[in-house]
Amino acid sequence: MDNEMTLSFLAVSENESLARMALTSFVSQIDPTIDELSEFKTIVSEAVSNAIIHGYDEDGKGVVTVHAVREGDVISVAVKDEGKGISDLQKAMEPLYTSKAEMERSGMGFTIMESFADNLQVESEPGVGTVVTFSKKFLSVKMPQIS
Amino acid sequence: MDNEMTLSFLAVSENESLARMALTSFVSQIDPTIDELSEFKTIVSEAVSNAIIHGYDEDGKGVVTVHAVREGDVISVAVKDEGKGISDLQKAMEPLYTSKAEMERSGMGFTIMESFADNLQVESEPGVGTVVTFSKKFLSVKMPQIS
Amino acid sequence: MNYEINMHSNTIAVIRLFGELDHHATEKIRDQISRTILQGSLNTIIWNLEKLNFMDSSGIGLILGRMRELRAVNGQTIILNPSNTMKKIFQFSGLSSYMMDGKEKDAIMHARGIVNG
Amino acid sequence: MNYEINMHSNTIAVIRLFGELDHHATEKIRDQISRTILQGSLNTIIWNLEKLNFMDSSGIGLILGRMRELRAVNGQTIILNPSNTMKKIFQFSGLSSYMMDGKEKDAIMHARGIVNG
Ligand SMILES: Nc1ncnc2c1ncn2[C@@H]1O[C@H](COP(=O)(O)OP(=O)(O)O)[C@@H](O)[C@H]1O
Ligand SMILES: Nc1ncnc2c1ncn2[C@@H]1O[C@H](COP(=O)(O)OP(=O)(O)O)[C@@H](O)[C@H]1O
Repeated sequence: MDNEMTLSFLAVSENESLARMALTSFVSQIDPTIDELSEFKTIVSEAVSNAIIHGYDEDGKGVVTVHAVREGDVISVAVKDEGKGISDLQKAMEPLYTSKAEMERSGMGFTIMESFADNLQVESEPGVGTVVTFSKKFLSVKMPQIS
Repeated sequence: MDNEMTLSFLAVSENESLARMALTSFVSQIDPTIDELSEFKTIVSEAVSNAIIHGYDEDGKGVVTVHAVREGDVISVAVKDEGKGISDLQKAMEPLYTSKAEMERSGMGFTIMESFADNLQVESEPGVGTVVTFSKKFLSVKMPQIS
Repeated sequence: MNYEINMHSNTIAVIRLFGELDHHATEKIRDQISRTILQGSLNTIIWNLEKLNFMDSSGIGLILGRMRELRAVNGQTIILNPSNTMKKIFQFSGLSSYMMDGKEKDAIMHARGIVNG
Repeated sequence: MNYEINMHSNTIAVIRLFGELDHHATEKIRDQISRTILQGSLNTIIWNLEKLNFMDSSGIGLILGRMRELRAVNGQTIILNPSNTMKKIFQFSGLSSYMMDGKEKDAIMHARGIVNG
Protein backbone atom coordinates (compact mmCIF):
# COMPACT_ATOMS: atom_id res chain seq x y z
CA MET A 1 0.00 0.00 0.00
CA ASP A 2 1.36 3.40 -1.01
CA ASN A 3 -0.99 5.73 0.78
CA GLU A 4 -4.18 5.67 2.80
CA MET A 5 -6.66 8.21 4.11
CA THR A 6 -9.93 8.26 6.01
CA LEU A 7 -12.32 11.21 6.05
CA SER A 8 -15.51 11.38 8.08
CA PHE A 9 -18.04 14.20 8.30
CA LEU A 10 -21.65 14.99 9.19
CA ALA A 11 -24.62 14.45 6.88
CA VAL A 12 -24.96 17.99 5.51
CA SER A 13 -24.88 18.68 1.80
CA GLU A 14 -22.00 21.21 2.05
CA ASN A 15 -19.75 18.25 2.83
CA GLU A 16 -20.23 16.73 -0.64
CA SER A 17 -17.64 19.16 -1.98
CA LEU A 18 -15.39 18.54 1.05
CA ALA A 19 -15.31 14.84 0.15
CA ARG A 20 -14.58 15.56 -3.51
CA MET A 21 -11.78 18.02 -2.64
CA ALA A 22 -10.08 15.62 -0.23
CA LEU A 23 -10.26 12.69 -2.65
CA THR A 24 -9.11 14.88 -5.54
CA SER A 25 -6.06 15.86 -3.53
CA PHE A 26 -5.40 12.21 -2.63
CA VAL A 27 -5.63 11.10 -6.28
CA SER A 28 -3.62 14.05 -7.59
CA GLN A 29 -0.55 12.41 -6.07
CA ILE A 30 -0.55 10.01 -9.04
CA ASP A 31 -1.07 12.68 -11.71
CA PRO A 32 -4.32 11.44 -13.33
CA THR A 33 -5.73 12.74 -16.62
CA ILE A 34 -8.58 15.26 -16.42
CA ASP A 35 -11.10 12.65 -17.61
CA GLU A 36 -9.93 9.96 -15.17
CA LEU A 37 -10.07 12.42 -12.31
CA SER A 38 -13.52 13.72 -13.18
CA GLU A 39 -14.96 10.20 -13.50
CA PHE A 40 -13.44 9.36 -10.12
CA LYS A 41 -14.85 12.53 -8.54
CA THR A 42 -18.27 11.72 -9.97
CA ILE A 43 -18.34 8.27 -8.38
CA VAL A 44 -17.32 9.75 -5.02
CA SER A 45 -19.91 12.51 -5.33
CA GLU A 46 -22.73 10.05 -6.12
CA ALA A 47 -21.90 7.72 -3.24
CA VAL A 48 -21.39 10.52 -0.71
CA SER A 49 -24.56 12.37 -1.77
CA ASN A 50 -26.56 9.15 -1.45
CA ALA A 51 -25.25 8.59 2.08
CA ILE A 52 -26.19 12.14 3.06
CA ILE A 53 -29.56 12.33 1.26
CA HIS A 54 -30.88 8.78 1.40
CA GLY A 55 -28.94 7.30 4.30
CA TYR A 56 -29.52 10.15 6.74
CA ASP A 57 -32.15 12.44 5.15
CA GLU A 58 -29.57 15.24 5.56
CA ASP A 59 -30.10 15.23 9.32
CA GLY A 60 -26.76 16.91 10.09
CA LYS A 61 -26.05 14.25 12.71
CA GLY A 62 -25.22 11.02 10.94
CA VAL A 63 -21.58 10.37 10.10
CA VAL A 64 -20.36 9.47 6.61
CA THR A 65 -16.93 7.85 6.34
CA VAL A 66 -14.81 7.70 3.20
CA HIS A 67 -11.78 5.44 3.25
CA ALA A 68 -9.30 5.44 0.37
CA VAL A 69 -6.21 3.38 -0.37
CA ARG A 70 -3.69 3.77 -3.16
CA GLU A 71 -1.74 0.77 -4.41
CA GLY A 72 0.33 1.68 -7.46
CA ASP A 73 -2.08 2.90 -10.11
CA VAL A 74 -5.24 1.63 -8.40
CA ILE A 75 -7.30 3.66 -5.94
CA SER A 76 -9.85 1.76 -3.80
CA VAL A 77 -12.56 3.63 -1.96
CA ALA A 78 -15.27 2.71 0.55
CA VAL A 79 -18.10 5.15 1.35
CA LYS A 80 -20.00 4.13 4.45
CA ASP A 81 -23.05 5.35 6.33
CA GLU A 82 -24.92 3.97 9.32
CA GLY A 83 -28.24 5.25 8.11
CA LYS A 84 -31.50 3.82 6.79
CA GLY A 85 -30.09 1.15 4.54
CA ILE A 86 -31.66 -0.24 1.37
CA SER A 87 -34.27 -3.00 1.51
CA ASP A 88 -34.48 -3.88 -2.19
CA LEU A 89 -30.97 -3.41 -3.55
CA GLN A 90 -31.74 -4.80 -6.99
CA LYS A 91 -34.51 -2.27 -7.53
CA ALA A 92 -32.38 0.56 -6.08
CA MET A 93 -29.66 -0.14 -8.62
CA GLU A 94 -31.95 -0.02 -11.64
CA PRO A 95 -31.38 2.98 -13.91
CA LEU A 96 -33.91 5.77 -13.22
CA TYR A 97 -35.19 4.25 -9.98
CA THR A 98 -35.30 6.82 -7.18
CA SER A 99 -37.17 6.97 -3.90
CA LYS A 100 -36.86 10.77 -3.88
CA ALA A 101 -38.42 11.88 -7.18
CA GLU A 102 -39.96 14.86 -5.34
CA MET A 103 -36.39 16.13 -4.74
CA GLU A 104 -35.67 15.77 -8.46
CA ARG A 105 -33.23 12.94 -7.90
CA SER A 106 -32.70 11.27 -11.27
CA GLY A 107 -32.20 7.69 -10.15
CA MET A 108 -28.98 7.54 -12.21
CA GLY A 109 -26.49 7.50 -9.31
CA PHE A 110 -25.79 3.77 -9.17
CA THR A 111 -25.74 3.46 -12.98
CA ILE A 112 -23.11 6.21 -13.20
CA MET A 113 -21.06 4.70 -10.37
CA GLU A 114 -21.11 1.29 -12.02
CA SER A 115 -20.12 2.72 -15.39
CA PHE A 116 -17.20 4.80 -14.13
CA ALA A 117 -15.79 2.39 -11.53
CA ASP A 118 -13.81 -0.76 -12.30
CA ASN A 119 -15.46 -2.74 -9.51
CA LEU A 120 -18.43 -1.57 -7.57
CA GLN A 121 -20.01 -3.38 -4.68
CA VAL A 122 -22.90 -2.29 -2.53
CA GLU A 123 -23.65 -3.84 0.83
CA SER A 124 -26.67 -2.60 2.71
CA GLU A 125 -28.96 -3.61 5.51
CA PRO A 126 -32.13 -1.75 6.48
CA GLY A 127 -31.64 0.05 9.79
CA VAL A 128 -27.91 -0.68 9.81
CA GLY A 129 -26.48 1.24 6.89
CA THR A 130 -24.82 1.08 3.51
CA VAL A 131 -21.27 0.63 2.23
CA VAL A 132 -20.35 1.35 -1.38
CA THR A 133 -16.93 -0.01 -2.33
CA PHE A 134 -15.19 0.56 -5.62
CA SER A 135 -11.80 0.72 -7.25
CA LYS A 136 -10.50 2.58 -10.26
CA LYS A 137 -7.29 1.97 -12.18
CA PHE A 138 -5.52 5.08 -13.45
CA LEU A 139 -3.87 4.20 -16.73
CA SER A 140 -1.85 7.34 -17.08
CA VAL A 141 0.10 7.02 -13.85
CA LYS A 142 3.60 8.47 -13.82
CA MET A 143 5.86 8.89 -10.84
CA PRO A 144 4.25 10.80 -7.97
CA GLN A 145 4.60 14.42 -8.99
CA ILE A 146 5.56 17.46 -7.02
CA SER A 147 2.25 18.67 -5.70
CA MET B 1 -21.93 22.64 16.54
CA ASP B 2 -22.49 23.43 12.88
CA ASN B 3 -20.16 20.99 11.19
CA GLU B 4 -17.48 18.49 12.02
CA MET B 5 -14.89 16.48 10.12
CA THR B 6 -12.07 14.06 10.85
CA LEU B 7 -9.27 13.27 8.42
CA SER B 8 -6.55 10.73 9.02
CA PHE B 9 -3.65 9.75 6.77
CA LEU B 10 -0.20 8.18 6.74
CA ALA B 11 3.02 10.00 7.62
CA VAL B 12 4.20 10.84 4.10
CA SER B 13 4.92 14.40 3.06
CA GLU B 14 2.52 14.33 0.08
CA ASN B 15 -0.29 14.33 2.64
CA GLU B 16 0.57 17.81 3.88
CA SER B 17 -1.30 19.26 0.91
CA LEU B 18 -4.14 16.75 1.37
CA ALA B 19 -4.68 18.09 4.90
CA ARG B 20 -4.57 21.71 3.72
CA MET B 21 -7.03 21.02 0.88
CA ALA B 22 -9.54 19.25 3.12
CA LEU B 23 -9.39 21.94 5.80
CA THR B 24 -9.60 24.69 3.18
CA SER B 25 -12.76 23.12 1.84
CA PHE B 26 -14.18 22.80 5.36
CA VAL B 27 -13.46 26.47 6.17
CA SER B 28 -14.67 27.73 2.79
CA GLN B 29 -18.19 26.94 3.96
CA ILE B 30 -18.05 30.15 6.04
CA ASP B 31 -16.59 32.35 3.29
CA PRO B 32 -13.35 33.54 4.95
CA THR B 33 -11.15 36.36 3.63
CA ILE B 34 -8.01 35.38 1.73
CA ASP B 35 -5.79 36.45 4.64
CA GLU B 36 -7.82 34.59 7.28
CA LEU B 37 -7.81 31.46 5.16
CA SER B 38 -4.10 31.58 4.45
CA GLU B 39 -3.22 32.07 8.13
CA PHE B 40 -5.47 29.14 8.98
CA LYS B 41 -3.87 26.96 6.29
CA THR B 42 -0.42 27.89 7.59
CA ILE B 43 -1.24 26.74 11.12
CA VAL B 44 -2.59 23.44 9.78
CA SER B 45 0.43 22.97 7.54
CA GLU B 46 2.90 23.58 10.39
CA ALA B 47 1.16 21.18 12.78
CA VAL B 48 0.66 18.45 10.17
CA SER B 49 4.23 18.73 8.85
CA ASN B 50 5.57 18.46 12.40
CA ALA B 51 3.54 15.31 13.04
CA ILE B 52 4.87 13.76 9.82
CA ILE B 53 8.50 14.94 10.09
CA HIS B 54 9.16 15.00 13.83
CA GLY B 55 6.48 12.67 15.18
CA TYR B 56 7.07 9.84 12.72
CA ASP B 57 10.31 10.67 10.82
CA GLU B 58 8.19 10.36 7.64
CA ASP B 59 7.99 6.60 8.10
CA GLY B 60 4.89 6.21 5.90
CA LYS B 61 3.29 4.08 8.60
CA GLY B 62 2.26 6.35 11.45
CA VAL B 63 -1.22 7.86 11.33
CA VAL B 64 -1.87 11.59 11.66
CA THR B 65 -5.42 12.63 12.58
CA VAL B 66 -6.92 16.06 12.04
CA HIS B 67 -10.24 16.80 13.71
CA ALA B 68 -12.10 20.04 12.98
CA VAL B 69 -15.29 21.52 14.37
CA ARG B 70 -17.14 24.63 13.25
CA GLU B 71 -19.30 26.55 15.71
CA GLY B 72 -20.58 29.77 14.18
CA ASP B 73 -17.55 31.80 13.19
CA VAL B 74 -15.02 29.76 15.17
CA ILE B 75 -13.15 26.76 13.80
CA SER B 76 -11.40 24.48 16.31
CA VAL B 77 -8.81 21.98 15.16
CA ALA B 78 -6.81 19.19 16.78
CA VAL B 79 -3.81 17.64 15.00
CA LYS B 80 -2.73 14.41 16.62
CA ASP B 81 0.07 11.92 16.16
CA GLU B 82 1.10 8.84 18.12
CA GLY B 83 4.76 9.32 17.40
CA LYS B 84 7.91 10.23 19.28
CA GLY B 85 6.52 13.00 21.43
CA ILE B 86 8.42 16.00 22.80
CA SER B 87 10.46 15.75 26.01
CA ASP B 88 11.21 19.46 26.56
CA LEU B 89 8.14 21.31 25.33
CA GLN B 90 9.30 24.74 26.51
CA LYS B 91 12.50 24.47 24.50
CA ALA B 92 10.64 23.06 21.49
CA MET B 93 8.38 26.08 21.42
CA GLU B 94 11.18 28.65 21.45
CA PRO B 95 11.57 30.60 18.20
CA LEU B 96 14.34 29.16 16.00
CA TYR B 97 14.73 25.95 18.02
CA THR B 98 14.73 22.89 15.79
CA SER B 99 15.92 19.35 16.28
CA LYS B 100 16.28 18.90 12.51
CA ALA B 101 18.58 21.71 11.40
CA GLU B 102 20.22 19.29 8.94
CA MET B 103 16.87 19.17 7.11
CA GLU B 104 16.82 22.97 6.98
CA ARG B 105 13.88 23.20 9.35
CA SER B 106 13.71 26.77 10.57
CA GLY B 107 12.41 26.21 14.10
CA MET B 108 9.67 28.78 13.45
CA GLY B 109 6.71 26.36 13.30
CA PHE B 110 5.38 26.80 16.84
CA THR B 111 5.99 30.57 16.76
CA ILE B 112 3.95 30.91 13.57
CA MET B 113 1.19 28.66 14.93
CA GLU B 114 0.97 30.70 18.14
CA SER B 115 0.89 33.98 16.24
CA PHE B 116 -1.83 32.98 13.77
CA ALA B 117 -4.09 30.97 16.11
CA ASP B 118 -6.39 32.44 18.76
CA ASN B 119 -5.64 29.68 21.25
CA LEU B 120 -2.93 27.14 20.84
CA GLN B 121 -2.25 24.26 23.15
CA VAL B 122 0.33 21.53 22.82
CA GLU B 123 0.18 18.30 24.78
CA SER B 124 2.94 15.82 24.28
CA GLU B 125 4.45 12.80 25.96
CA PRO B 126 7.66 11.10 24.83
CA GLY B 127 6.86 7.72 23.28
CA VAL B 128 3.13 8.42 23.29
CA GLY B 129 2.62 11.28 20.89
CA THR B 130 1.61 14.89 20.43
CA VAL B 131 -1.67 16.79 20.09
CA VAL B 132 -1.75 20.39 18.89
CA THR B 133 -5.12 22.06 19.49
CA PHE B 134 -6.09 25.52 18.32
CA SER B 135 -9.05 27.64 17.39
CA LYS B 136 -9.44 30.58 15.05
CA LYS B 137 -12.27 33.08 14.88
CA PHE B 138 -13.21 34.24 11.40
CA LEU B 139 -14.35 37.83 11.67
CA SER B 140 -15.71 38.12 8.18
CA VAL B 141 -18.24 35.35 8.41
CA LYS B 142 -21.40 35.71 6.35
CA MET B 143 -24.07 33.10 5.82
CA PRO B 144 -22.74 29.80 4.48
CA GLN B 145 -22.31 30.43 0.79
CA ILE B 146 -23.09 28.30 -2.20
CA SER B 147 -19.93 26.30 -2.65
CA MET C 1 -21.50 27.40 -7.89
CA ASN C 2 -22.72 30.36 -9.91
CA TYR C 3 -24.93 30.85 -12.91
CA GLU C 4 -26.04 33.52 -15.39
CA ILE C 5 -29.30 33.60 -17.32
CA ASN C 6 -29.57 35.56 -20.57
CA MET C 7 -32.95 35.88 -22.28
CA HIS C 8 -33.12 36.14 -26.06
CA SER C 9 -36.29 37.73 -27.48
CA ASN C 10 -38.23 36.45 -24.47
CA THR C 11 -38.45 32.90 -25.78
CA ILE C 12 -34.93 31.50 -25.38
CA ALA C 13 -33.05 31.32 -22.07
CA VAL C 14 -29.31 30.68 -22.12
CA ILE C 15 -28.17 29.43 -18.70
CA ARG C 16 -24.43 29.46 -18.09
CA LEU C 17 -23.27 27.31 -15.17
CA PHE C 18 -19.94 27.88 -13.41
CA GLY C 19 -18.02 25.80 -10.86
CA GLU C 20 -19.32 22.51 -9.49
CA LEU C 21 -22.91 21.31 -9.83
CA ASP C 22 -23.75 18.76 -7.17
CA HIS C 23 -26.80 18.07 -5.00
CA HIS C 24 -25.92 20.93 -2.62
CA ALA C 25 -25.53 23.47 -5.44
CA THR C 26 -28.65 22.22 -7.24
CA GLU C 27 -30.78 22.78 -4.14
CA LYS C 28 -29.48 26.35 -3.94
CA ILE C 29 -30.16 27.40 -7.53
CA ARG C 30 -33.16 25.34 -8.65
CA ASP C 31 -35.97 27.59 -7.40
CA GLN C 32 -34.49 30.75 -8.76
CA ILE C 33 -33.78 29.26 -12.19
CA SER C 34 -37.23 27.77 -12.26
CA ARG C 35 -38.88 31.08 -11.35
CA THR C 36 -36.90 33.03 -13.91
CA ILE C 37 -37.68 30.73 -16.80
CA LEU C 38 -41.36 30.48 -15.93
CA GLN C 39 -41.76 34.26 -16.08
CA GLY C 40 -41.26 34.86 -19.80
CA SER C 41 -42.99 33.22 -22.72
CA LEU C 42 -40.18 30.73 -22.86
CA ASN C 43 -39.95 27.83 -25.27
CA THR C 44 -36.23 26.98 -25.23
CA ILE C 45 -33.53 26.46 -22.61
CA ILE C 46 -29.88 26.30 -23.64
CA TRP C 47 -27.65 25.02 -20.83
CA ASN C 48 -24.12 26.23 -21.53
CA LEU C 49 -21.82 23.94 -19.53
CA GLU C 50 -18.54 25.26 -20.97
CA LYS C 51 -17.42 26.77 -17.64
CA LEU C 52 -18.87 24.01 -15.45
CA ASN C 53 -15.97 22.10 -13.87
CA PHE C 54 -17.95 19.26 -12.39
CA MET C 55 -21.43 17.75 -12.57
CA ASP C 56 -22.92 14.61 -11.06
CA SER C 57 -26.39 13.10 -11.49
CA SER C 58 -27.90 16.07 -9.65
CA GLY C 59 -27.38 17.95 -12.92
CA ILE C 60 -29.53 15.36 -14.73
CA GLY C 61 -32.29 15.96 -12.17
CA LEU C 62 -32.03 19.72 -12.64
CA ILE C 63 -32.21 19.57 -16.43
CA LEU C 64 -34.97 16.92 -16.55
CA GLY C 65 -36.99 18.96 -14.05
CA ARG C 66 -36.83 22.04 -16.26
CA MET C 67 -37.66 19.96 -19.37
CA ARG C 68 -40.79 18.88 -17.55
CA GLU C 69 -41.70 22.51 -16.88
CA LEU C 70 -41.30 23.29 -20.59
CA ARG C 71 -43.44 20.37 -21.66
CA ALA C 72 -46.69 22.37 -21.42
CA VAL C 73 -45.41 24.77 -24.10
CA ASN C 74 -43.85 22.01 -26.18
CA GLY C 75 -40.46 23.60 -25.43
CA GLN C 76 -37.03 22.38 -26.31
CA THR C 77 -33.69 21.90 -24.53
CA ILE C 78 -30.11 22.14 -25.74
CA ILE C 79 -27.15 21.00 -23.64
CA LEU C 80 -24.16 22.97 -24.89
CA ASN C 81 -20.48 22.05 -24.47
CA PRO C 82 -20.55 19.31 -21.84
CA SER C 83 -17.14 17.84 -20.85
CA ASN C 84 -16.25 14.26 -21.85
CA THR C 85 -17.38 12.93 -18.48
CA MET C 86 -20.63 14.91 -18.62
CA LYS C 87 -21.26 13.56 -22.13
CA LYS C 88 -21.11 10.04 -20.75
CA ILE C 89 -23.47 10.95 -17.91
CA PHE C 90 -25.98 12.44 -20.38
CA GLN C 91 -25.67 9.37 -22.60
CA PHE C 92 -26.41 6.98 -19.72
CA SER C 93 -29.44 9.11 -18.93
CA GLY C 94 -30.87 9.06 -22.45
CA LEU C 95 -30.14 12.73 -23.13
CA SER C 96 -27.62 12.24 -25.97
CA SER C 97 -29.85 13.82 -28.57
CA TYR C 98 -29.97 17.12 -26.67
CA MET C 99 -26.19 17.66 -26.62
CA MET C 100 -24.42 20.06 -28.92
CA ASP C 101 -20.90 21.50 -29.15
CA GLY C 102 -20.39 25.05 -30.39
CA LYS C 103 -21.07 28.66 -29.63
CA GLU C 104 -24.13 30.05 -27.94
CA LYS C 105 -25.16 31.92 -31.07
CA ASP C 106 -25.09 28.67 -33.10
CA ALA C 107 -27.24 26.99 -30.47
CA ILE C 108 -29.67 29.92 -30.54
CA MET C 109 -29.88 29.73 -34.34
CA HIS C 110 -30.32 25.99 -34.15
CA ALA C 111 -33.14 26.46 -31.64
CA ARG C 112 -34.85 29.09 -33.81
CA GLY C 113 -34.45 26.89 -36.87
CA ILE C 114 -36.26 24.05 -35.23
CA VAL C 115 -38.95 26.29 -33.80
CA ASN C 116 -39.52 28.10 -37.08
CA GLY C 117 -39.02 25.19 -39.40
CA MET D 1 4.92 23.37 -6.97
CA ASN D 2 6.96 24.78 -9.82
CA TYR D 3 9.76 27.29 -10.19
CA GLU D 4 11.73 29.18 -12.81
CA ILE D 5 15.26 30.52 -12.46
CA ASN D 6 16.47 33.41 -14.62
CA MET D 7 20.10 34.47 -14.47
CA HIS D 8 21.04 38.11 -15.03
CA SER D 9 24.64 38.77 -16.12
CA ASN D 10 25.73 35.65 -14.25
CA THR D 11 25.60 37.33 -10.84
CA ILE D 12 21.88 37.71 -10.10
CA ALA D 13 19.42 34.80 -9.97
CA VAL D 14 15.70 35.57 -10.03
CA ILE D 15 13.75 32.58 -8.72
CA ARG D 16 10.01 32.61 -9.39
CA LEU D 17 7.99 30.21 -7.24
CA PHE D 18 4.52 28.99 -8.24
CA GLY D 19 1.84 27.07 -6.33
CA GLU D 20 2.30 25.91 -2.74
CA LEU D 21 5.63 25.78 -0.94
CA ASP D 22 5.52 23.35 1.97
CA HIS D 23 7.95 20.80 3.39
CA HIS D 24 7.14 18.28 0.64
CA ALA D 25 7.71 20.80 -2.15
CA THR D 26 10.85 22.18 -0.52
CA GLU D 27 12.42 18.72 -0.40
CA LYS D 28 11.72 18.29 -4.11
CA ILE D 29 13.22 21.55 -5.34
CA ARG D 30 16.00 22.41 -2.86
CA ASP D 31 18.84 20.44 -4.43
CA GLN D 32 18.19 21.63 -7.93
CA ILE D 33 17.90 25.28 -6.91
CA SER D 34 21.02 24.95 -4.82
CA ARG D 35 22.99 23.38 -7.65
CA THR D 36 21.88 25.97 -10.19
CA ILE D 37 22.79 28.95 -8.05
CA LEU D 38 26.15 27.51 -7.05
CA GLN D 39 27.20 27.12 -10.69
CA GLY D 40 27.50 30.78 -11.71
CA SER D 41 29.46 33.53 -10.06
CA LEU D 42 26.36 34.46 -8.14
CA ASN D 43 26.12 37.21 -5.57
CA THR D 44 22.36 37.91 -5.43
CA ILE D 45 19.17 35.85 -5.18
CA ILE D 46 15.82 37.51 -5.78
CA TRP D 47 12.91 35.28 -4.69
CA ASN D 48 9.81 36.42 -6.59
CA LEU D 49 6.83 35.14 -4.60
CA GLU D 50 4.15 36.93 -6.62
CA LYS D 51 2.70 33.68 -8.00
CA LEU D 52 3.23 31.63 -4.84
CA ASN D 53 -0.20 30.80 -3.37
CA PHE D 54 0.98 29.38 -0.07
CA MET D 55 4.12 29.14 2.02
CA ASP D 56 4.76 27.81 5.52
CA SER D 57 7.96 27.83 7.60
CA SER D 58 9.57 25.42 5.14
CA GLY D 59 9.99 28.48 2.91
CA ILE D 60 11.98 30.18 5.66
CA GLY D 61 14.26 27.16 5.84
CA LEU D 62 14.72 27.19 2.05
CA ILE D 63 15.59 30.89 1.89
CA LEU D 64 17.84 30.86 4.99
CA GLY D 65 19.66 27.82 3.59
CA ARG D 66 20.44 29.63 0.34
CA MET D 67 21.49 32.79 2.25
CA ARG D 68 23.99 30.62 4.06
CA GLU D 69 25.34 29.35 0.72
CA LEU D 70 25.79 32.95 -0.45
CA ARG D 71 27.59 34.01 2.70
CA ALA D 72 30.99 32.94 1.36
CA VAL D 73 30.67 35.49 -1.47
CA ASN D 74 29.11 38.13 0.76
CA GLY D 75 25.96 37.78 -1.34
CA GLN D 76 22.57 39.38 -0.86
CA THR D 77 18.94 38.26 -0.85
CA ILE D 78 15.73 40.03 -1.87
CA ILE D 79 12.28 38.61 -1.10
CA LEU D 80 9.96 40.09 -3.70
CA ASN D 81 6.16 40.42 -3.43
CA PRO D 82 5.26 38.18 -0.49
CA SER D 83 1.54 37.96 0.40
CA ASN D 84 0.26 39.52 3.64
CA THR D 85 0.52 36.20 5.46
CA MET D 86 4.01 35.55 4.11
CA LYS D 87 5.07 39.04 5.22
CA LYS D 88 4.08 38.15 8.77
CA ILE D 89 5.99 34.87 8.58
CA PHE D 90 9.12 36.66 7.35
CA GLN D 91 8.72 39.27 10.12
CA PHE D 92 8.50 36.62 12.85
CA SER D 93 11.65 35.07 11.39
CA GLY D 94 13.67 38.29 11.38
CA LEU D 95 13.71 38.62 7.59
CA SER D 96 11.73 41.89 7.35
CA SER D 97 14.63 43.86 5.98
CA TYR D 98 14.94 41.58 2.95
CA MET D 99 11.37 42.09 1.73
CA MET D 100 10.48 44.36 -1.16
CA ASP D 101 7.36 44.99 -3.25
CA GLY D 102 7.69 45.85 -6.92
CA LYS D 103 8.80 44.55 -10.28
CA GLU D 104 11.69 42.21 -10.92
CA LYS D 105 13.58 44.87 -12.82
CA ASP D 106 13.34 47.26 -9.86
CA ALA D 107 14.64 44.54 -7.57
CA ILE D 108 17.51 43.85 -9.99
CA MET D 109 18.38 47.56 -10.12
CA HIS D 110 18.15 47.74 -6.36
CA ALA D 111 20.48 44.75 -6.06
CA ARG D 112 23.00 46.27 -8.51
CA GLY D 113 22.80 49.60 -6.69
CA ILE D 114 23.76 48.03 -3.44
CA VAL D 115 26.48 45.88 -4.97
CA ASN D 116 27.99 48.78 -6.90
CA GLY D 117 27.44 51.45 -4.31
N1 LIG E 1 -26.70 5.25 1.14
C1 LIG E 1 -27.99 4.95 0.91
N2 LIG E 1 -28.86 4.76 1.95
C2 LIG E 1 -30.16 4.48 1.73
N3 LIG E 1 -30.71 4.36 0.50
C3 LIG E 1 -29.90 4.53 -0.57
C4 LIG E 1 -28.53 4.85 -0.43
N4 LIG E 1 -27.99 4.97 -1.67
C5 LIG E 1 -28.99 4.75 -2.53
N5 LIG E 1 -30.16 4.47 -1.90
C6 LIG E 1 -31.44 4.16 -2.52
O1 LIG E 1 -31.21 3.79 -3.88
C7 LIG E 1 -31.96 4.62 -4.75
C8 LIG E 1 -31.24 4.81 -6.06
O2 LIG E 1 -30.02 5.49 -5.87
P1 LIG E 1 -29.35 6.26 -7.10
O3 LIG E 1 -29.26 5.35 -8.26
O4 LIG E 1 -28.08 6.88 -6.61
O5 LIG E 1 -30.39 7.41 -7.46
P2 LIG E 1 -30.85 8.75 -6.71
O6 LIG E 1 -29.81 9.15 -5.70
O7 LIG E 1 -30.96 9.73 -7.82
O8 LIG E 1 -32.16 8.45 -6.06
C9 LIG E 1 -32.17 5.90 -3.98
O9 LIG E 1 -33.28 6.64 -4.46
C10 LIG E 1 -32.38 5.36 -2.57
O10 LIG E 1 -33.69 4.89 -2.40
N1 LIG F 1 4.58 16.39 16.46
C1 LIG F 1 5.83 16.43 16.98
N2 LIG F 1 6.43 15.31 17.44
C2 LIG F 1 7.69 15.33 17.94
N3 LIG F 1 8.42 16.46 18.03
C3 LIG F 1 7.89 17.62 17.62
C4 LIG F 1 6.57 17.67 17.07
N4 LIG F 1 6.32 18.96 16.74
C5 LIG F 1 7.40 19.67 17.06
N5 LIG F 1 8.37 18.88 17.59
C6 LIG F 1 9.69 19.31 18.09
O1 LIG F 1 9.66 20.72 18.29
C7 LIG F 1 10.68 21.34 17.52
C8 LIG F 1 10.24 22.73 17.11
O2 LIG F 1 9.15 22.66 16.23
P1 LIG F 1 8.86 23.86 15.22
O3 LIG F 1 8.84 25.14 16.00
O4 LIG F 1 7.64 23.54 14.45
O5 LIG F 1 10.13 23.92 14.27
P2 LIG F 1 10.66 22.94 13.12
O6 LIG F 1 9.53 22.07 12.61
O7 LIG F 1 11.13 23.87 12.07
O8 LIG F 1 11.75 22.11 13.71
C9 LIG F 1 10.94 20.39 16.39
O9 LIG F 1 12.21 20.58 15.82
C10 LIG F 1 10.80 19.04 17.09
O10 LIG F 1 11.96 18.71 17.80
